[in-house]
Amino acid sequence: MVLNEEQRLLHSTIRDFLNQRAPVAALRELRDNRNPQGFDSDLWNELIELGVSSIVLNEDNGGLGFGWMGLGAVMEEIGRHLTATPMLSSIVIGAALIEAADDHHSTDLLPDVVAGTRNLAFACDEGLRYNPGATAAALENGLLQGEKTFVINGPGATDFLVLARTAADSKGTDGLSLILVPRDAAGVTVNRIHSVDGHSFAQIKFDQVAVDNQQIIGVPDRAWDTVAPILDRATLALAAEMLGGARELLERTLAYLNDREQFDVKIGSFQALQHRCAQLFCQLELAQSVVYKGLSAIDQGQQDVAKLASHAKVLAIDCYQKMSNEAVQMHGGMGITDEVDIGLFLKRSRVCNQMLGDSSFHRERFAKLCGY
Amino acid sequence: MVLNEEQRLLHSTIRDFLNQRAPVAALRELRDNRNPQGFDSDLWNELIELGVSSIVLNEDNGGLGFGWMGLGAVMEEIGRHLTATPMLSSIVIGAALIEAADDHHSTDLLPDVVAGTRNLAFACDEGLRYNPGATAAALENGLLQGEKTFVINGPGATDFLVLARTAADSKGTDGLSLILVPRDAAGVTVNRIHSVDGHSFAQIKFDQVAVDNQQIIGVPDRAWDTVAPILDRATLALAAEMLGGARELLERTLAYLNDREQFDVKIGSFQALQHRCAQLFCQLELAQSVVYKGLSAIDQGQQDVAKLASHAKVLAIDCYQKMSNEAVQMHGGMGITDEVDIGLFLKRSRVCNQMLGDSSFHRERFAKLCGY
Amino acid sequence: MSPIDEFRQQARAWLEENCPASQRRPVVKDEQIWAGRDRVFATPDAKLWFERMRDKGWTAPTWPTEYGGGGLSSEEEKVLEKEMARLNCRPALYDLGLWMLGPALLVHGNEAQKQEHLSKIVRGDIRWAQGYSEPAAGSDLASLKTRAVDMGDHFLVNGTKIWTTQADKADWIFALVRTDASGTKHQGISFILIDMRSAGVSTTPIELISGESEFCQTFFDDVKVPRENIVGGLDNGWTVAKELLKHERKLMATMESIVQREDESLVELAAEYIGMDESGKLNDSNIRSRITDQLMTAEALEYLNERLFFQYRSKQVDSGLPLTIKYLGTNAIQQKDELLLEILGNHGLSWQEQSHTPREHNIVQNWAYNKAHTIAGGTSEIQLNIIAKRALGLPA
Amino acid sequence: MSPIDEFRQQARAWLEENCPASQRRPVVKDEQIWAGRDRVFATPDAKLWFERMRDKGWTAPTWPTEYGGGGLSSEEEKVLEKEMARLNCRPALYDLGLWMLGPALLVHGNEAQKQEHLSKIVRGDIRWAQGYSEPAAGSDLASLKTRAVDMGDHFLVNGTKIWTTQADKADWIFALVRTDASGTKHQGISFILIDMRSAGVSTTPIELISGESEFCQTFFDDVKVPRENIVGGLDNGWTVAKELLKHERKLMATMESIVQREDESLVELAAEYIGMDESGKLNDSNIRSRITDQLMTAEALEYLNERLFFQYRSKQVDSGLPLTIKYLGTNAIQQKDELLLEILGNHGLSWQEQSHTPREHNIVQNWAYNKAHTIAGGTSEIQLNIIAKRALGLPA
Repeated sequence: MVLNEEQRLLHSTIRDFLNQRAPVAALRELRDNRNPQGFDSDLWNELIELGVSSIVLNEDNGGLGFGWMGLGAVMEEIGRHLTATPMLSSIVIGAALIEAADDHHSTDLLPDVVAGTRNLAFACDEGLRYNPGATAAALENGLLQGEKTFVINGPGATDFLVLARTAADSKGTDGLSLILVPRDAAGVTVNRIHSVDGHSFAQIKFDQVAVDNQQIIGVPDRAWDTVAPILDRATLALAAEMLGGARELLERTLAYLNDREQFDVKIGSFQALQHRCAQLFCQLELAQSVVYKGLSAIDQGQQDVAKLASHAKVLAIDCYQKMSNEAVQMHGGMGITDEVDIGLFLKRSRVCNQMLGDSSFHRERFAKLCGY
Repeated sequence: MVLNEEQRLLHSTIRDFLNQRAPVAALRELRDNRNPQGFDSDLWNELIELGVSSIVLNEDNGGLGFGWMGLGAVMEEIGRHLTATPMLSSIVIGAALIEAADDHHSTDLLPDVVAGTRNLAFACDEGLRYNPGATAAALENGLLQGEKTFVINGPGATDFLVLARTAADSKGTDGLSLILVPRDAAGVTVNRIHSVDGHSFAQIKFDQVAVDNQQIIGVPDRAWDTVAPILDRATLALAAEMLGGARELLERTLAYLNDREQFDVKIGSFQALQHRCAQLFCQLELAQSVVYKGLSAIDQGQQDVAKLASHAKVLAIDCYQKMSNEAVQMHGGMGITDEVDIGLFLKRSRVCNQMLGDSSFHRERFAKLCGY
Repeated sequence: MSPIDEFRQQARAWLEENCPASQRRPVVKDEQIWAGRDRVFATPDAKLWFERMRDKGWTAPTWPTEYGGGGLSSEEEKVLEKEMARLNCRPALYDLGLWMLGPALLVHGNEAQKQEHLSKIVRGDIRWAQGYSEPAAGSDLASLKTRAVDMGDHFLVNGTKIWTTQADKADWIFALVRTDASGTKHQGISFILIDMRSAGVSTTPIELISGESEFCQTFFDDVKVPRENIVGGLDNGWTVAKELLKHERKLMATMESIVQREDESLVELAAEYIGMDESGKLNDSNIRSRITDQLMTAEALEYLNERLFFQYRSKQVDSGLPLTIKYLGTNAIQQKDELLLEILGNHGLSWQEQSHTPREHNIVQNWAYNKAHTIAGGTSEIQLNIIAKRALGLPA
Repeated sequence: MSPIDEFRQQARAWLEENCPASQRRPVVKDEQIWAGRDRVFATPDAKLWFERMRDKGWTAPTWPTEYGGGGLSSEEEKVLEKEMARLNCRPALYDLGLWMLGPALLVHGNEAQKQEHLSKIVRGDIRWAQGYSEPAAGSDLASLKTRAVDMGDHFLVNGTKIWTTQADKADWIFALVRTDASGTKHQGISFILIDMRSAGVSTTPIELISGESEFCQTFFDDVKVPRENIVGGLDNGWTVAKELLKHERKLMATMESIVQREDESLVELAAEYIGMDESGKLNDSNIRSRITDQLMTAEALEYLNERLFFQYRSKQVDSGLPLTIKYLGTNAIQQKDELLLEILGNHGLSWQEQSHTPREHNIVQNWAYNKAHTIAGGTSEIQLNIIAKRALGLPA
């Protein structure tokens, strides 16, 4: 549950790189220019050169052995800098799904994905909120029909990994398959969603898209067995990103409190603010401990991290939400201006809340896993 | 929603009387002597002389016209002084039930109840928590069988008003009747419960108790129509008592903060404590406003105060619970000694939480009444 | 019939007759009727409604009739408000002059100032902005540095004010300026009225996190202001400012009613976006429970306001009670905003996007905009300080 | 096999062989093995278990063997703790000397003091009390007024200490006393060891809201204390006291493990007292949701402790992290207590009553007793002050 020497080096490398190359201003530029693919390809390629896309792959596939604790450190920095990248969708979820299929796809696709020449997006959500069990998109007679929304990295993806129902009369997460659909396949329409945080999602229509068996990744009808553990890992990675954002906010707020003067003293000397900051710090470290516990559990080969993933997501949501509200409040008038970065974190936190399941979803799942 | 001239006079009369005659020390004495009936009859008779037992009766029955806002003021003082009396059980619930029956019982019993020579307890709860719809006690073939628990004022009552099932095959709150059972009737066993707050409750067994039709109060099988609105009123009265306790705690805590010195200043000058006190004050006034709204609604003849009663109880629970925890904390070491009164309020608050329905019960009821 | 009941009847009849149907629906931002030289009306009905209310003096119901006000008692005003709420009538005029400057002028202005400014406010001819905060003087307002130097017949003003609400659209601004720097911070401040058309006044909009630019930074560069524009006496501005803060409660109540009018019903929204089970319970027990929290707070706040009204009417005001309103009210709004956003799920993440409805976009924008509520007009922290000292008597 | 794995195997084998079955169940209060001249054992098994652990030095696993300790490394100690937890072994000895005084003596005591006191602590022969707080010196400990006047070969102690844990049962007390009143508050304090049998020492129990009397007020009336009983040098007591506070984390962890051992499972209790529906959900959605809050906090705290252990082991301690433990841990306990009480419904209101079970009574009593946790040993407010300054670098 602590970073080792190599992981610390990775952490500081990524931090220095992003500080230099992609401070929060980079997100502003992306937002204001309405960058069509939703991320800066040059930046992404440079990050790939630093190795981020192979961190958690098996060594056979060129994995770097930094493990999930190492990945967590990278995600933390992405959260601190609000960096828009295909990391979560194309690597943490996409590459992992391809790798898990352990068949010709691994050999054919994985190198391209890791190199960034192919860019994957996992198309799962269909309604207002994350709920894979309610998947209605279906493959029948070789034709894929359905609509996916809130697809992370959708606008920038070259291929979609579509979760769709393939077993007739199946329910919930049974009878699903994972289907690889190229963006330019006939019948695919991608609408970009500019979200409140300056990042990009997509709404995607699959209208009678022809699919052959080669496009099914992994075991047909049994996709959930593979997908579920990977989404748990991705949820932990996302939680690490969120806490990176929260930590950045705490540090920026402390700096502001140590700088701003009112009533002839630093406002950081006011006890009420001190206690609130101290409580935020406690909350952050508590949530961080769950994230580390979850990441370590993956590294130690524990298969069942479902409960830890839900636990981490709920605490990360609470922490980032509270921290961002408090950061705005303690920055006073400046906090509500677009000029200052605080509001961008505020917005990012609410977007992260919805990704891969909101608080209600994960609280419910945690309770169920604990048996009450 | 403010007290009128007469109500203010009543309020200060009761306050002066209790300050003088029954400070919190009176409860300690009751507790330490394990007073068998659970209240001080002399004190109760003196309160009756001041008129508390007739405040909310109809004028025909000797009512004093102070209304429910007036009653609220009395309950507030009872809460401030932690006074143990049969007020809630025998008057606010008991006398009201008798009066509502509007038959020979009103003429026969009401004067005795108001004079304090008869003392009523409403026997409702059967399980771990308030849930009248689950009443199992039943009257069949003229015999009452069942067990009641947590009966407020049970040890001191001369008669019980027992909620029991009289319609065969009825469910929930349908098919219930209210039965007057003298304490000394054959088959009645009363076990006293010394509760954590120094007050007294009873567990009562009714074993084949012979009951004739004359003992049924109000319309047979339809008791709930009468009982429900009276319990709503009683719930508001209880909430007024609870906020009296919370207000007393706030005042005592402020006095302590203005007195105690540490680090060479009054601890009340610490901003973190100031903000917490200010938040408690806001919470108290918010809850108080709901209680006043409910009491005024009764005074204005609005029949349906169910939603306001549940609303008031939930906020009173939250407020008293939080206030008592904070009062202990801000009194530091002294707060956890029995020598100081704070702990008695702390315990009283938890007992009040359970009386007439806990937070979960009333939150659920509020939601149902609001249609979600 | 009692006089107040008679008034109720008359007011009701008048409103029913005079308030156009289109003005009886919750107002959207673009249709608010703001005062100003260049005021514009979204619809002919809006103009009609404004003019009828103005001519009756009911844009400022309690102000004296000699200045164009309605001359109502505060009890009558309350009745009028209730009747307007009953019909869902939109406010007939929006202006900081109406809400803040006017009441202060009535107390501290001299006759000439009242004559000059009050009726223009009632008639909505002038739109006022407020110039209080400065970049380095927020909660600590008294540390303000904008100077007005006495030049005999006029003052020369230099400095900058921040958070001046739509100063780019305002005709005049009331401001606090330093006229004497020799004493303590609270001394030597004057309350001054400045025509925004004066040479040397300029404004820059501030972009907010909601994407709007409702506020400006206003700059004063050697601005000449006539001596008679000082209100309440030279170096006595802090007294006037405090008077004005008293009316903040009223302003907040008005703002709340504005918010309420634009209000989303949590329950309806949740029923629509989350759905209910066969027993009529919302499908998400977590959100259901938080809706209970929110409704209980919001409804309790209404009762608190009502209680306060009865206290005012019976002249038995608990001095601490009014102090709680802003703190509680602004928190409640934000609590609700968070819940609304969450109920929308991924539809609560829109940013001017076709894939989402205007209603959804409105919820998101309000969520971001309303973060200002606990900061503007006295932060929550300042409110708690004040409650601790004034209502609870804790030591400074 | 690595040395640590070897140790694990040996420890496990030894514990399995030597820990009687009766000592492998959660310990109830009356069966705790407290040190002392007059120590009593609830059962012969308890005596056996204590003596075996004592003889191995494992009552103080990391203390040097020359003072009777176990001589383990901190890594081995952690392994031992885990192995004991695995078998549910009860702690073999309870004593403030073991948890607090001993570690401070190891750093600040002179050789004579170590020789005199440490092995008696390990062997459980002496029960220690702590004399820090005074009626007017709580959070502001340094304002303490109990005086020790230098009489050459001895000091004469006068004053009173409050919250001395079971001082009526203690053999010795370590106390902070003022030996010089001329400097600032933190100067002129000495750390002194006092035999409770000395003439002039008396104790009065303090009744708590839980009905227990675990604490005393201790009075010193012209008590003679030999000069050699000053630890860490005259007027240097504050340094020693600070050293001692460092071990508070360990104490808290121990106390937590005590609490955990007596622990009620929220889920089991709720299932029993509230019941579940056909789908396996608790019938009360409000309590169900709060159980989630509590479990998430409590389990996260375990992970935080574990993370801290790894940080210590890899010598990469985030300096702020240990500061959070007391604040978070004590809050979590109280949050759970409230929930347990509420789950019991009206059975959570018992007061030594036959109509309720001992388990129910225990929950109620713990609820009341544990209110002390956020006050004793540094209030939550002090903890937050410390975090703000030391971990976050906010100005004093």
